[in-house]
Amino acid sequence: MTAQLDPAAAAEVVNARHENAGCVDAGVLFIEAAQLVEAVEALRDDEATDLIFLCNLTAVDRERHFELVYHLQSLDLNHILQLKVIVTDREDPAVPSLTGVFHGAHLQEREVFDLFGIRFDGHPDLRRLFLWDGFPGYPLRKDFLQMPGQVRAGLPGFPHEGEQNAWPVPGSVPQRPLHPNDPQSSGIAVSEDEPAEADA
Amino acid sequence: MSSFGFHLAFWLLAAMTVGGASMIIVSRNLIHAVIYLVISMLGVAGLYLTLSADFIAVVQVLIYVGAISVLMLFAIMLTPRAERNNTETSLKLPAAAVMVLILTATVFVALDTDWGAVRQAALADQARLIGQSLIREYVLPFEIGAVLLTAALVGAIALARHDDEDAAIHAQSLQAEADGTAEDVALLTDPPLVEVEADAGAGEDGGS
Amino acid sequence: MSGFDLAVVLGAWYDFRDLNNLSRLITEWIADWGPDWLSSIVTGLLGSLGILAVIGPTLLVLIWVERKVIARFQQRYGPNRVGPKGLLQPVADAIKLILKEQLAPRAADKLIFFLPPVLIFVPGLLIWGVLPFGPRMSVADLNVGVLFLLAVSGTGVLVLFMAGWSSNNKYALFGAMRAVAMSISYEVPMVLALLTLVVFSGTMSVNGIVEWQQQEDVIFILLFPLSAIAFFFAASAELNRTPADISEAESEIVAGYHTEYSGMRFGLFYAVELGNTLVISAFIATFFLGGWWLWGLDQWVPSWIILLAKTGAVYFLLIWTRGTLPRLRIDQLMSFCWKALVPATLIFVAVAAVERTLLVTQGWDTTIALPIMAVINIALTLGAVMLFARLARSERLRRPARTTLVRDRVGGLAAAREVASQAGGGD
Amino acid sequence: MTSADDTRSALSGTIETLAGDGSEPVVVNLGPQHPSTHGVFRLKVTLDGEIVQDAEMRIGYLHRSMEKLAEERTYTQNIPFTDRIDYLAAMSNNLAYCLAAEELLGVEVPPRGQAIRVLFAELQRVASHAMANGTFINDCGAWHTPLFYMFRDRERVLDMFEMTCGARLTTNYMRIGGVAFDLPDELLPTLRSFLDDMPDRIASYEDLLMENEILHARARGIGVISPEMAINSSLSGPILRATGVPWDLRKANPYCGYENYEFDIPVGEQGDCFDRFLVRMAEVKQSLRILNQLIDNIPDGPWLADVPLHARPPEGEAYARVESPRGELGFYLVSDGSPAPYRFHCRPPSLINLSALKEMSIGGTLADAIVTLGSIDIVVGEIDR
Repeated sequence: MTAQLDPAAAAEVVNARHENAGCVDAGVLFIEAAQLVEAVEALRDDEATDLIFLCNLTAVDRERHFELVYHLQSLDLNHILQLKVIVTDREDPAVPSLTGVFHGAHLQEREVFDLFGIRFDGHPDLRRLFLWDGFPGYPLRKDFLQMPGQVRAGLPGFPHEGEQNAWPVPGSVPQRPLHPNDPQSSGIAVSEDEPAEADA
Repeated sequence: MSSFGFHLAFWLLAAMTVGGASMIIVSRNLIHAVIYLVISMLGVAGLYLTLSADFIAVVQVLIYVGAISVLMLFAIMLTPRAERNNTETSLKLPAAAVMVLILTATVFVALDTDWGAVRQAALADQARLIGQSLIREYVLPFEIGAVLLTAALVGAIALARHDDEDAAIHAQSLQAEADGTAEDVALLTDPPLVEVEADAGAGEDGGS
Repeated sequence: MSGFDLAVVLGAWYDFRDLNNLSRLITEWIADWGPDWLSSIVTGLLGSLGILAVIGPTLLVLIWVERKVIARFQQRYGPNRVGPKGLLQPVADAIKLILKEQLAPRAADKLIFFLPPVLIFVPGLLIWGVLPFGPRMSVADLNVGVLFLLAVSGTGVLVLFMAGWSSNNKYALFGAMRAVAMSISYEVPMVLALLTLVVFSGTMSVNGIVEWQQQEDVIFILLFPLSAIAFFFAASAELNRTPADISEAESEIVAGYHTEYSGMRFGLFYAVELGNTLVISAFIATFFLGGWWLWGLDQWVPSWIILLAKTGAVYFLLIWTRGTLPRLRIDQLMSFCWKALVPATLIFVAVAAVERTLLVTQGWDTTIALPIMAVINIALTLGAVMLFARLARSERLRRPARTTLVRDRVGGLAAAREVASQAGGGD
Repeated sequence: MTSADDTRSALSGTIETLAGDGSEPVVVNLGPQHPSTHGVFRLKVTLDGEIVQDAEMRIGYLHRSMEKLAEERTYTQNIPFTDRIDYLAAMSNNLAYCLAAEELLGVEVPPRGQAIRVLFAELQRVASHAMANGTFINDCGAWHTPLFYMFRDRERVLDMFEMTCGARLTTNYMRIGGVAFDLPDELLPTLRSFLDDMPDRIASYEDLLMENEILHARARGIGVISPEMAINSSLSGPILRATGVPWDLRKANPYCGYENYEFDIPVGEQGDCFDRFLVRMAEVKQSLRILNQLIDNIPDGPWLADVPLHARPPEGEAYARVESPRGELGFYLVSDGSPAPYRFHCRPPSLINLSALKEMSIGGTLADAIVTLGSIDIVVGEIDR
């Protein structure tokens, strides 16, 4: 049976590498965002923790802040550790990328970036994973429907409806024509105005 | 052979040959030029047929249409796109001069030949006769030709075996070393595509 | 069979044993009043029409046969809705294909794009011309028939290249390049395999080769099995059948050179592919299985029926390989061609030359010498195949195909090392 | 990890020199409409001749924003979504999700429910591996024959699904606290005849495929990945086991009473495509072993615990995972005390197994890249969700 690694023990390992990098609160290990890479590297390389397998990487929008959740697993010692990173900046949330420690973080970080808009500093190829460049907003945020330019099928409308560009839009809308001979087609472009009109 | 059918075939084939050849000159697209070249060569093969030279006609199709033109297409495809068009070059005048010389020589030879020999009955079983004369009377030129083609084949392999492949294989072995599976990847050094194509053409010529 | 007087029907137009009779009678009739050239043209036309009339319906049946046989391999029913036993399915398919829209990519090279579906028919039909359906039954019994076959089949690749290049599609271009590379490579073992027959029988006429087999009472597959194998594999490579169908490898490059062809244009490619398969089966049957001759049975059964039966057997073999084997990679196919087939067939050309010289110069009795040579050649073939199998199975392939079963150990790298060492010790 | 880093930098250096000498690399889009991408998956490969220089995947064509939709629905209403995540292993997905919800709610599943869950999870593994192996051989170029052979077995499994829950593909069978329906009377006889037939069938597949020289030539030494790299890339399931790492969540973290069944973890030796195929074949046999132990020992009793339809789990979070046919399938649920999950996250093995696709394909030929992709056994529904 996979054991839960004692967060306190893990915190000791982390703090041995860097003072006050991790703390335990209500049975959960929290890591300072700035020391994340070092901390995870320590947890991976320490023989007692041996957390060499990144099971899961995701985020939770707690409305006031973002919580990044990492599940790390040791295969030989068969224990798992959940650790969290708190990001408070909602306008431009950013955490260091784990791609240097775990190659498997590559796609999962792109997914979180795509759906939450959390930037992973140091990620070699941070682009949207599922949605196209220029998709307005980040769907898994709790305030997604208040972001501009959303499709609001079946919903009556929202307080900020009609306001333009109140929210940062990642990337630009691709204006590449589909075919060189066809200047009319403009690729898969999303107009910011159309959905509101379509609803009206 | 009655004269009408013979003349009809001759003029049609001649038109095909000369028309194809002229279109090669006119065409700007090199791929189109090769296609016209094929048409021209098919016309030549047809002319051989009207002269009852089955063997030469078939060999013309086999080598020129089936192999040489394909090799030309390959050469064109492997050339960078920018240098692929049939544009103006500074070699235009020398080329024209050479062509005029060759044409003059051909016409001269044509006028000088005794065409009466052609009116004799066609040789039966030409293939056997050609084979026998190649192996008996002309065995030395035949062998020299074979050696020349073999040398060309070896040279083509040497040219085609570019550093690119070595680099790719090197990358493979690096990956393999990193993964600890070095011996597995050694097999990827099988001959890559380009080399084999060079082989194929030369082999085709050598075989015939 | 002998219930009626054979002499009455012999040579008459309704003598179905020799389909040539009809055309010969018509030609003679024209020669009575018309000019020479007219009768030649009429002969050619009649031959082409006859061949078209035979292979057109045959193709429709063949599509049904192939689909049905493959379905049986795959434990399915195959087409069984349209017509009795699904026999009309190919007709329905053809109607569907004709009705479909003919699309052309906007950036395609228009002329060269439209030509290949038509041009591809030319070599496909020309090859039939030298195929002997019976002792006197070929449209043109050229004395360089073997060369003609190779020359004409070699030009088909040019059409494939035109199709692939003009589509302006990367899949199509890849397919065309692969088709060309394959074709010019596999032509070499094909030529060499046929060269053994030509050297041994001393004729380049296709009918001559059949007559030689008839005269010596032996079929070439017994005398030169390796040439037969090499020719079969080279032919299936030229025909783009699995395991060598890389130029239209569905899982890699979608449909290869005919990716961009839709509707009946695709249908023409498909029909020619099937027709080529049929004609190559017929030539394999002719060269290696005795063609229209079968130890005297051709006295009783029309020769062309014997040929069709043999063709069907070879065709079934082609379907069988297609239904069973995965596809090889292009570099593997190339190295198989140049490293295995070409040397082996080359050696057999030499063997054939030596044996032929012995036969001619020593004046041996062929009824005794040929069986001995057959045994020697079969032994040589087996040796060559086994040598190849030994050499080709590299270290990588010789490792056992097995997994280690782990019962009580779960873990990561340490456990993996432990398992590997135990498995290694257990060998 | 340093070795892999070195490899990558060495590889990128090579690519630069390759591109610098005037040759034109060709970029080919495999997909989103392509016979071998098993759905709408797009792989952009840069080719030098036939050699792959770079492989980049573009996904999202099947993105249905399930994680967002699930936040609006109750825990029970979310079960049908999990069917559609991995539509080739719907039972496993149901199971993983229900385990996570049960962990949140603190529900005990009755023994009969547990046994039925194991039964269907293993049947699902047989069906999914049949599909994976069949399409893998197809990607190697076989003309559908092995695929149809294996589809026969899959059909029989799906028939059993149908007689139990009425659906063949998207089963929606598991519930929080057990399973939706009891086993029908005719299921166990059907299952028994299936189990009787399967050893012969597997033997025939092994005769057809295991010693097939062409298959060896195509899949041996292709798409090789080392155990270190596999673990570092978070690969799981048959791909990880093919590298020799005996990691199976059914053993490592038994759920639903897997500790009571006797089975082995098949591991490969080299971590190439052929080993993945072998591991899947062997896993089918192990699943049949489990089913043979199970079939006579299904306990009586209730199959569903008493869980309210609009259950309100206490605030908290749960991460539950199962060994799905494709690897570690996890569900991370966060509850805020309302009847709908506050956060619903699926750890998709198909997506994460693609992490090393680029590393596995570079340097091989285009055909090898296809075989590698086929051996990873992706389900686009699960990648995109």
